[in-house]
Amino acid sequence: MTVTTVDRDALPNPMDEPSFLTSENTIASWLFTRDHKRIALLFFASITFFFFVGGLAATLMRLNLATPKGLLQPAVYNRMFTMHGIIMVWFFLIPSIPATFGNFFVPLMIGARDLAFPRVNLASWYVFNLSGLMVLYALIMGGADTGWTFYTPLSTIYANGYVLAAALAVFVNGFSSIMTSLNFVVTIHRLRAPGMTWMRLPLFVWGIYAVSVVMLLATPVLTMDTFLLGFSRFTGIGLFDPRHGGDPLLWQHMFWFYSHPAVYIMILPGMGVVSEIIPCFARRPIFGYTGMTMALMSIAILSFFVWAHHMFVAGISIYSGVVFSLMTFFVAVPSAIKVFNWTVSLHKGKITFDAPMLYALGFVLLFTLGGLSGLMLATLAIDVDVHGTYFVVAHFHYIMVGATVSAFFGALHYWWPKMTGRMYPEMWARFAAILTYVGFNLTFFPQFILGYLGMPRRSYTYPEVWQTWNVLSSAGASILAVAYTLPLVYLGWSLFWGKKAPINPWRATGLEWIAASPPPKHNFPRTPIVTQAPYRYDPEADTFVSQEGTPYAE
Amino acid sequence: MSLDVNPRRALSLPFVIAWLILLVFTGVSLFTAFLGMGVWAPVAEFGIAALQAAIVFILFMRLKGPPSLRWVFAFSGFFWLLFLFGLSATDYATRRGWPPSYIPTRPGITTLEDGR
Amino acid sequence: MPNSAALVPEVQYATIEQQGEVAQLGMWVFLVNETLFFGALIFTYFVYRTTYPHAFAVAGKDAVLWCGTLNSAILLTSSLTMVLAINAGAQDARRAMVVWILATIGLGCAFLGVKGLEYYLDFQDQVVPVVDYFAKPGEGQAGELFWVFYWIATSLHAIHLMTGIGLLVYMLWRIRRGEITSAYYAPLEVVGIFWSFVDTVWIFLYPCIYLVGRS
Amino acid sequence: MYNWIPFWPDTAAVSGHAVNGLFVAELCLSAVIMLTVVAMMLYYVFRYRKGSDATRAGRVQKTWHFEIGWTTATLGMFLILFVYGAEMYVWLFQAPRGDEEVYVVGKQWMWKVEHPGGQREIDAMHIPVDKTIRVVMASEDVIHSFFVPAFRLKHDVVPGTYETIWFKAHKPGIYRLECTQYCGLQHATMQGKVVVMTGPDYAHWLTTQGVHESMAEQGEKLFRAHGCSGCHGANSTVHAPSLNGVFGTYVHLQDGSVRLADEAYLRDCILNPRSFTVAGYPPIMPDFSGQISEGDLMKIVAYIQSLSGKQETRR
Repeated sequence: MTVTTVDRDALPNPMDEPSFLTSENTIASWLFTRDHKRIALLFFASITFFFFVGGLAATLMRLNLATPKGLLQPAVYNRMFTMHGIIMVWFFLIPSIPATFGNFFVPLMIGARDLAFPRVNLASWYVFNLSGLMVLYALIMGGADTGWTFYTPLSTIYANGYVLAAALAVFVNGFSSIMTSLNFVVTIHRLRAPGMTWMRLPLFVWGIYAVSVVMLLATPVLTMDTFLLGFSRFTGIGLFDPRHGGDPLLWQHMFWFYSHPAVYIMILPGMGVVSEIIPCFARRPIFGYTGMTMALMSIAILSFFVWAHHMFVAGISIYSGVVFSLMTFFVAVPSAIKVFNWTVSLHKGKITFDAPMLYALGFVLLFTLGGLSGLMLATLAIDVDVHGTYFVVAHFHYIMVGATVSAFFGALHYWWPKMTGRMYPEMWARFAAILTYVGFNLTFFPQFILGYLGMPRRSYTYPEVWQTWNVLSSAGASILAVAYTLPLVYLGWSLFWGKKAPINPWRATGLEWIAASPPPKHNFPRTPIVTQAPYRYDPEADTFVSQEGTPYAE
Repeated sequence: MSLDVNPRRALSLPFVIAWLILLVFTGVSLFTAFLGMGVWAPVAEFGIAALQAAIVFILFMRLKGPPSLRWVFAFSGFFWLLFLFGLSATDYATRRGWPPSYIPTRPGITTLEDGR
Repeated sequence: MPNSAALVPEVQYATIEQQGEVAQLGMWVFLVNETLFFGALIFTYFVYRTTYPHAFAVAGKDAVLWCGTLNSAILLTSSLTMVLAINAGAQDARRAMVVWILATIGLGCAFLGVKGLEYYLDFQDQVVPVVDYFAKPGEGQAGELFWVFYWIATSLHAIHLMTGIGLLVYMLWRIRRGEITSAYYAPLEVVGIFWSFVDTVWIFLYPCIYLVGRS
Repeated sequence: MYNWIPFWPDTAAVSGHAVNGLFVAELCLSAVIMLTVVAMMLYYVFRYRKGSDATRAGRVQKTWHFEIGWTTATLGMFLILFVYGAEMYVWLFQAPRGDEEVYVVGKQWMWKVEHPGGQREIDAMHIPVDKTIRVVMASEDVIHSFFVPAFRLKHDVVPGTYETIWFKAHKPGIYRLECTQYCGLQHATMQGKVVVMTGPDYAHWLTTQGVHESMAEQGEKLFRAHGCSGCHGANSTVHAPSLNGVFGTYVHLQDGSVRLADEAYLRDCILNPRSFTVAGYPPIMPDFSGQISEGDLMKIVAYIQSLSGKQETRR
């Protein structure tokens, strides 16, 4: 097959159709749009707002913990960590990659014109904003002080504060993620372009599919649980109250039945994004594509068997603890496969270090450390020692902030040219990526040590002897805050003064890089026919073949 | 796959028969409740309920035809519930301090008496 | 009979059949979520019934059995009339379809009527957990948990039933506007699937509430 | 023992050393895996960067045996640690017959500790060294968590039931006691100290607490005050099970089940007699739920325990 040396940059951007951004610019065209790309940008605006609201709460917490005396009143600190938890989990981490990049790129990557149910997709954004207003009402009126886990009987009887408003916000938010995942599952099953078989799906689409399956099967249990919590708190029935025969652990069982799969909802799309970025910037196919897809789906399935490892010391039976600990070790296996596959995907590649690649490599390292500390927590005897301390806080921040937020920023930079038609300033972006990595490690590694020393979670003060670690952590938090606001600045700048982006700036093989950037309203002039597997890069000959089958020289 | 999956759509007889079977099953379930089978009563009742649900799913919701994607979606919900019921049973069946004992049996307890 | 080619599918579908089939698939995926929603509620029932079997048996005796059984029969019949409505739609027997849909709506309202009567009898019987509850001797507080489950489950089910009735009225409106013909009756199929699912939820609630403690 | 590791926290209990050993093993295994990943990544990133002229030919095509290889290796190593951890968990969470028993009641933002001898403390627990201490814990309101970092041991205190843990301190000293389950406004200040003293110091401390009434004696007073002695007393005419020597034996209930009469069972009987009626007796005992506080409940249970002499329960 002769290699046609077609240089993508030479071809002018096929602007025969106006891009989805500029085709119609009235308020109504945005607020009542049915275009999956516009809904993605609407979601992007909402979650960025909530990211900085949650970040503000985190900054106040770290300022308070810089000194044992602290900055905030105890009541305020308790409300800050609760709202930080609720807003970051439900209003940023869960919707961040699926609702933004999933909405924008799943139809593009499978060659469809739009998602299966565009109106349901728009309704998902409105339900998300409704629950956002409810959580902001709870925050402004005073916030709840029960922790994002709402453990009973504290949350149903003893906690004052706006627990009911926060619980109902989470209840409504559940419907938004159900609608989004319903859309993805049906679209990926039924609207793929001809030739796009399951084993030719890009790994990002596999990741979004796995996330949607987990969302569909886990969210309803949380919806019922928060409904029962609100009902018990409002009417005083004894569903979780031991004085009425109820079992406080029943709330924990149903809550963690959702919340552990929920932490996989947060990490799976990140894995999908990294599986896109690493092959593209290492210019070689991903190592073990089938292994990666099976790992994604087995994480989605196994994540439902492990929830009680959050309750080892909560009073569940010893037999149950041993069973769940064993299952937790099995759920770690697919993650181990993925980490090794990513690392070996760099072997014999032609690696460049653009900002997305730096974020992706940061993801792999931080996810590995988070995963290993997770395995420590899965070991029963160690969890007895470190449950409820800062060791756990450090573990899940390594996975949620270190891995998922890095993947989110990596995806943001990787697809920014395609979404907005502008290139971002490369050196600023690399600086921000490195600053994020450094700031993150300085913030959360001391918390591992604090945790093993025995500093309990969710406490506004601590003995002086641990102040050095807390000051280090607070210093890291300020660096992290700067590193997270930097992209806001230079990406905003690039919207107006950034270089015009060519169709395929990273010379990637996905279908989304065939459409114009930014793509027209219906993505493709005619539906592409897929003939190739994804990631057909050849580092030796410096060529790559897009999924549509046209080979390109570097 | 066109919508007219089964050409016998005109026939309404099979559906009427299925409807009668469902009513009979409800009666049988009611009957078993009064038999005094003790522990086996709920097992029988929920078995019949599951059977009825299967009939409704397959016949009335057009799941007929070769097992396809719709079968997977139809029964994955129930399959996942087994994980919730089963794995939490490892705790509830073997937990030492269960059931808790703040259960007053005196009639008329309605107020939230504080144990303090 | 307008052939299906004349109908223009939404932009992201190739043919109208694909749009109909994907709509049904979407409803099936939504039912996975509904199954787990009601399944989680029945899980709390399962936990508390296995923990306090005696208390649930005593409390269960107060459930109005004849209302429950009559409601089961009504809902099963409504599933039948729903299917017959879809069959009529497929045969383009427009009048029969409208009649069967009206029958289904009637049966749904009958169910709600019997349910309302049962709620009235329960209020009489002082088994409303928070408002006015009188624990039978030997029932203990766990009996109140049974009634908490009863009120939450039946009210949630009733809300889903009302949504079903609303959808059926919307179907009637669309039939009047001629959008549902034998060429494209997918929306009616989707509402039929949802309606039969709500009936299935009641099939599982019936033994939970009415047949406990009868022996 | 591991004091050469920088910032290693103090260890003062037998279980602490076992957990230390396991944690160091996990640390080493995790360090090995982490360094492998970092080393592989740095090597590849440096050797195969864009500018380098290393050969890119001969890339591995058949990948699955690599994947199976390193996955089973990591799973195997970690499963060994799982067995080690699980076996220790079973040992940790089954409280044996204690030389000494201490009753702890978690109440919103304080720990009320009580010794069988009647000595009462708030946010402090004095215990003898080298003795197996069995702690019976109850909560009066929300879920707390009894955590002593130096003993590497914690257990949630769930309202509505008794939780028992045990430890054996081997080094005298003062160690931090914390609550690690968020329990409200002052969760952060719900702390205290565990004072481990040598035998004679502990005996001296017990005597200096100005307490003349042991818990059992206080329990006996409550036993009479609440009218229990009316039926269960020696000279009562009511047909009620006698409580002498019941502690630690197996009791046959009316619904056919058999329960070991430990603290939790006695507490259940007091609060919910109707569902724990002993076979052959009429269910006429009134329930006392909502009338007896956790502290008094423990005293009555201690009294019943004392009725059966020092006959310990066989766990």
